[in-house]
Amino acid sequence: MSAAAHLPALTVVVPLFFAYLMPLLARWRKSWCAATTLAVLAFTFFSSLYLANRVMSSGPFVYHMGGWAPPWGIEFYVDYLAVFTALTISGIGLPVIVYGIKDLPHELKEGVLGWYYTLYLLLMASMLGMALTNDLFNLFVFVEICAIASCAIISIKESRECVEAAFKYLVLSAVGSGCLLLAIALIYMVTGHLNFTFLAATLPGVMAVYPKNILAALALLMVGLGVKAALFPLHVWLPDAHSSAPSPSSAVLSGLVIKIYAVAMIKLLYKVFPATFAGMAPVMAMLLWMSTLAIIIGSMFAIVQEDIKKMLAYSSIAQIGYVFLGVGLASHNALLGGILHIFNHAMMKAMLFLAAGAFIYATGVRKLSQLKGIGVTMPVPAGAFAIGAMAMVGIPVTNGFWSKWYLALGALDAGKPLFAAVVLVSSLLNGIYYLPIIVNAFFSKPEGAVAKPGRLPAVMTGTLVVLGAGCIIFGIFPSLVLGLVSRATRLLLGL
Amino acid sequence: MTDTLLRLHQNSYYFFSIVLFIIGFHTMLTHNNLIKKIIGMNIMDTSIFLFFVAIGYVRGGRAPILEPGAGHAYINPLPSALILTGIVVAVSVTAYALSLVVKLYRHYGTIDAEEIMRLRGGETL
Amino acid sequence: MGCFVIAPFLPKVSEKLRRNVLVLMLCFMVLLAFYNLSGAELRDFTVLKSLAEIGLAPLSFTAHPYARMAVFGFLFVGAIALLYGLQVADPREQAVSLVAVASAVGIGFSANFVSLFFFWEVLTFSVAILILLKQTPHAINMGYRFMIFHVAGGLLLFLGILQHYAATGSFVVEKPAAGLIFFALAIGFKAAFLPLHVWVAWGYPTASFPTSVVLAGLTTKIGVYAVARILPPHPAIALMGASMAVFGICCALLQKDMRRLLSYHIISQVGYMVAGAGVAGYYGIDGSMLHVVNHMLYKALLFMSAGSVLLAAGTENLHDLGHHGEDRHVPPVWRGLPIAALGALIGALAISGVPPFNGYVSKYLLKKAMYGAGPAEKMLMFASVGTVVSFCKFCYFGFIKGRAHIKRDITFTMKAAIILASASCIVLGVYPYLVKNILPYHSKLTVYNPAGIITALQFLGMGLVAFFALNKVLERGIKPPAWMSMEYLFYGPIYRTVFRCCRIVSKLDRDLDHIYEMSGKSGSILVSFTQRFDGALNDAYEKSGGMARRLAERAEQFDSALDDAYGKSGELAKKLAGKAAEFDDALDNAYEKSGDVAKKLAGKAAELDGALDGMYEKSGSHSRSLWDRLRGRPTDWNIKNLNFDSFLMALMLGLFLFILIYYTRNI
Amino acid sequence: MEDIIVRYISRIIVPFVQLYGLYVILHGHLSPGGGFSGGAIFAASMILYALSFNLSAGTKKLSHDVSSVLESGGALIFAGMGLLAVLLGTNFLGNRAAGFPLGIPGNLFSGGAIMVITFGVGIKVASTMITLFYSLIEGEGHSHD
Repeated sequence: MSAAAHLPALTVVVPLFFAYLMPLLARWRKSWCAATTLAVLAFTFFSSLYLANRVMSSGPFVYHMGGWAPPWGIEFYVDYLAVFTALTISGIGLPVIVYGIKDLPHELKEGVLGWYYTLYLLLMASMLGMALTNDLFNLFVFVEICAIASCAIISIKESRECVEAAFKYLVLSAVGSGCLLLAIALIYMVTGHLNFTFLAATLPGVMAVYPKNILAALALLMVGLGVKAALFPLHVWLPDAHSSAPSPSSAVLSGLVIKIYAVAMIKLLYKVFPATFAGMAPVMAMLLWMSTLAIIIGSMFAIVQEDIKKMLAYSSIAQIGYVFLGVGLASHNALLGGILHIFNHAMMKAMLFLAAGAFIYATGVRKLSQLKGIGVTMPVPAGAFAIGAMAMVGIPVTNGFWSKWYLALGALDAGKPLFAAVVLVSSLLNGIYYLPIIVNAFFSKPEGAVAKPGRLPAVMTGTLVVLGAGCIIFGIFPSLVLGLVSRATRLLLGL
Repeated sequence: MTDTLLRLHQNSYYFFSIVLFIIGFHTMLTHNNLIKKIIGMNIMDTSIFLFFVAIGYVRGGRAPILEPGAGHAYINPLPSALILTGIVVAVSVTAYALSLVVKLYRHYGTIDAEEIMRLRGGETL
Repeated sequence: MGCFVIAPFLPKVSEKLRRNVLVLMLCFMVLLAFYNLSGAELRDFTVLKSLAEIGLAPLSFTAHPYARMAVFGFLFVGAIALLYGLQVADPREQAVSLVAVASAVGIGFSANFVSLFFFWEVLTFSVAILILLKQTPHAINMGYRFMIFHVAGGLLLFLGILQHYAATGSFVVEKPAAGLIFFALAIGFKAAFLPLHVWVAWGYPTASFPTSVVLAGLTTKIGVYAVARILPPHPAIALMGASMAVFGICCALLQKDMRRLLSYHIISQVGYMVAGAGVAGYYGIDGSMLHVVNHMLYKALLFMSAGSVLLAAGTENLHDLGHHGEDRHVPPVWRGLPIAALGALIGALAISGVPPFNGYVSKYLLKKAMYGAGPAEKMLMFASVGTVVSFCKFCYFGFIKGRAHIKRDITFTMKAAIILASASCIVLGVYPYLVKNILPYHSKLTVYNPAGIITALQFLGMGLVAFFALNKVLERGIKPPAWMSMEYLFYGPIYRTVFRCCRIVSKLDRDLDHIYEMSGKSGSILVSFTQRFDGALNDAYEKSGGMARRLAERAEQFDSALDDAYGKSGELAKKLAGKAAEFDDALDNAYEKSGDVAKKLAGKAAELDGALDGMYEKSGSHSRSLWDRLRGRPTDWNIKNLNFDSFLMALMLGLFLFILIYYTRNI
Repeated sequence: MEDIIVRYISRIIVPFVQLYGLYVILHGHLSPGGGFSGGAIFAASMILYALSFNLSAGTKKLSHDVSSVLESGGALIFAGMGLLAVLLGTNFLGNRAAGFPLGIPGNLFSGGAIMVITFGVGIKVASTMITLFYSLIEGEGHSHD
């Protein structure tokens, strides 16, 4: 067997391995840390690319840890959704850390830089693991690693805000994990399996005997994952956490981490819990309404914010609502739009956070009202911000358009035109809070700190250019990812 | 009545783990002291571990160690093994939370949430 | 075919090269326009075929007969407008103008809704950027509003397209099978249907003057084209058009600003076209599409002359221009700017529908189409008279009566553009057969018959009479109070309400936390209260013994006190007699004082009045501050509401469990 | 803590606790326990030592740096064994298929890679706990300065 056959495991394990190596490296060869991290992430990116290629050509396949078959061993299931998520994670994680190489020394203390790379790699590994795993308990372990790593990546800045936000996040997500574990216990109790495939086969029979157990597990799962994915009424930790963290952390947290829980939710709802059962219990309807609330109220929260990163954080709440809207509508186009939005939003939100970080890096200004004229003095970050904002509003030629298109189309397909209207109303709300920033950035006279920004390192500028170009390219040629997403959707819906 | 009590006795692990869960959650919910919050969190986690381990318990079963000539019923080792992982996770979360509390204490000189809000000035809701 | 590559890098290249490139582009545009005019066969054209793979239509273009007419206007007038601004406009403005014109052409030739929507949005943003490029705070405000407004319109279009697609499964541009209301609203945004027209007055007068010439032609005409092409004919649309015509005229008459006047006039003229498209029929469509072209020509001409006045005299306010009165030292505007004045005159005559000019042709067709259309017909007639009046105002106060020092001469290209536009106004008027190849239904263009000419002249006469009658009123200009404007009545509150809602909701988030906190406190207070009650009961038992003892002691004391009281009562009677004498004196004094008091009372009343006023004010400010408090500040990070958040989680968990178990209880 | 009784008792107890910890770690594949429990026991002994003497004595035995290096090292042993299996041509964490000697069931040296992995986990857990203890204690010290 060639090494390529082990790529599913290696994709997860290599970042994990180097995450532990990183403190040692930081001790002896400080300058190697960044390069190693980059190399590892590049490896994960190319290996997920390879996996995607293999899946597209020959269909989903499984990988058994240690060679043990499922009832005993842990299984990685490489299907379309998994490789799509893995590609998203490594594809966005790579530019973010490239940006971070220059930005992080600016925001963090000298001593913890090595640890940052450790945490980052841990985060990546756990997210990739969540994407690929086919085992309920393994999922839980990755969820926990991810939760701790993401808290740590916030609190590493050691300012009061960060520590408080991280504590809040930690406590809430620990409760969420508790719910998740309880749900796993309830499911294991009645089925005796942890593997998704076996669960899916066993659950319909079990459901007839122990309906209460399964329902309770379902509710716990929704709350547990919902609190981590910042589904609307459970979002309270998010704005503080995402706005106080260092910019690369915010980018990766807002762009990827909350999405991966949504992916986990999609896997559980569509793959594990049988479709008939999901139709019977009003899970989808609940998700639908919660996401609607998230979309509308999240945007409303964002409108009144004065801090740029806080606004972006609230906007994430609205955007995660889109993903869940797609999940809740459960029609082919809507689910496609929701899954596509995972990728699109990861790209645009990462870019927006990085652009905001660039503003803060060069001028130290965080207040929206003081960012007037930034487009004149810092054209590249402001341009990236503008592209991201356009994508958020859903203007054609940007990738955000396509997710909204499919979501709205899916809402109509599902016979619920109300939700198509929700998507569009929220686009308008997005417009209300994003457009004035752009307009003021480009067409006002710069004053104060904005007038004379510090020099932005070329690496940071380059990252923003790459991400911005990505938004446009995927806006013009959505078919680049759409094939994968569409197959993932078909598989999930059993079409 | 006796029937109910009997059932409660048979399922006492589950019942008490739920009670523990509620106690933990309540502790977390109502205390302003951050350390007490963490304690509550731990109680909650522990209750879940108890629940999980209880799933695998077989009445009268023995530890699943391969012994020559054993004809006993074994308890299911899988939940215990899983919960070991769970405990590791819980420990690391606790440790991390404690270190955060230490940092907060270093900033404010107190570990009371209300006190922290007051010290920070501004809005004391 | 119709879509040409635009040069977004124009601002970067050097001055000279830029001009040369622009001139080349203009020639190209004019060539395209005339190629189009000649009625030659245009091939269909498709780009981005990859879109078809993902269930969408590719961007494809086809030459619909309606579109050919409109596109001729866009290209030709766009070229003239760009020529006008060639020497004075900001390079960025020129670049974006090109994008705007190209996107208008793109909308015109779109064969499917996908490309239509795409260019629709491009047009919105390029026009908004054109307004924003002026960079004054006012322009930024207006441009932002314009953007939001049209993004809303675009989203409605999006929804309409989605419904249409969901119903039919095809993207081909046709009369929509579903979601008609969304189409109507979306197109209404662009075509300035009545309550949606406010953006016209935001955008056009605000932009820099070369830009407004470009703008004047584009957005609303696209709306008209879309009305004709997409909306099914309906009497309501005709009526809407007619009321737009009347409303626009009324508003225009009230304006002092030249370009604001022209902007409101756009609404009026678009009303004609919408009315024509609404009644449909051969004449309706032909007239309306021809009117699109004509109107673009003469409106561009008018905007160009207004812009010339602005450039040369530094103001475009009719009132300011008339400010110099009969001062002989200041020459009238028309003498300083003969070409602009001539252009304005020709434009005014054309827009008023006077025979040898192009406006007459299309208005004649429209009149024919509207024949027998009920109230709409009458309203259009009224609007025609109003047009004459308002353009008398425009020309008279702007060029004849208005006097100004010419600070800066208008440039060569501006003159050339004005002359070109005037010439084409006349040529199209005298020889309308030029456009017969691209007229959608090939109506007969034998418009010069005595009846038509007489009617037109009648309107002209009536208008002139009305103008001279109202001369004085119009000169002063009437500024309607702010509360009458649509923005104040309608959009302002909507915007503010949305914003306030957001604030309140975000405040709610914090307050919920607060309430939760309070409930905890009140709970604990309740508990401590019961404890205290318990203690108090204990105390009460203990105390009751002591009380009984004290009561007995008191009784004894009371007895002795009564004795004392009898002794003192004799002294009291003596003092009372003395007091009575004093009282008499005091009464006298009181009478004297009452006069003073009355005076003081009056003073007090006045004070009270003032205080009341103050109170009103204060209550106002109080309610304002209440507002402010209600709005609150955006939530800050805090660790305190952790309790609440976990509570929320528990609540959600309970809710989920309940819902799930409730709905699946009978499985 | 300057109590002489505690010092004496802990001086006596600590070696036994450590031995027990090692035993639990190494018998992870044979009896209940394993890397985590053993590591925790081992760490407890070190924490006890540092508590009953003082922090500087504790760090003299096992310095902060060493423990954090060990922390990474333990995890690296775990992951490295998994990767070794891949290099030897089986799936990740493969054991018998990778050619690790399984030995006789019940003996100490059996179970192939499991023992090494458990050992790695033990090191990791012990050093992590010690590191955490140190950093918490040091944090306390800072705030009092």
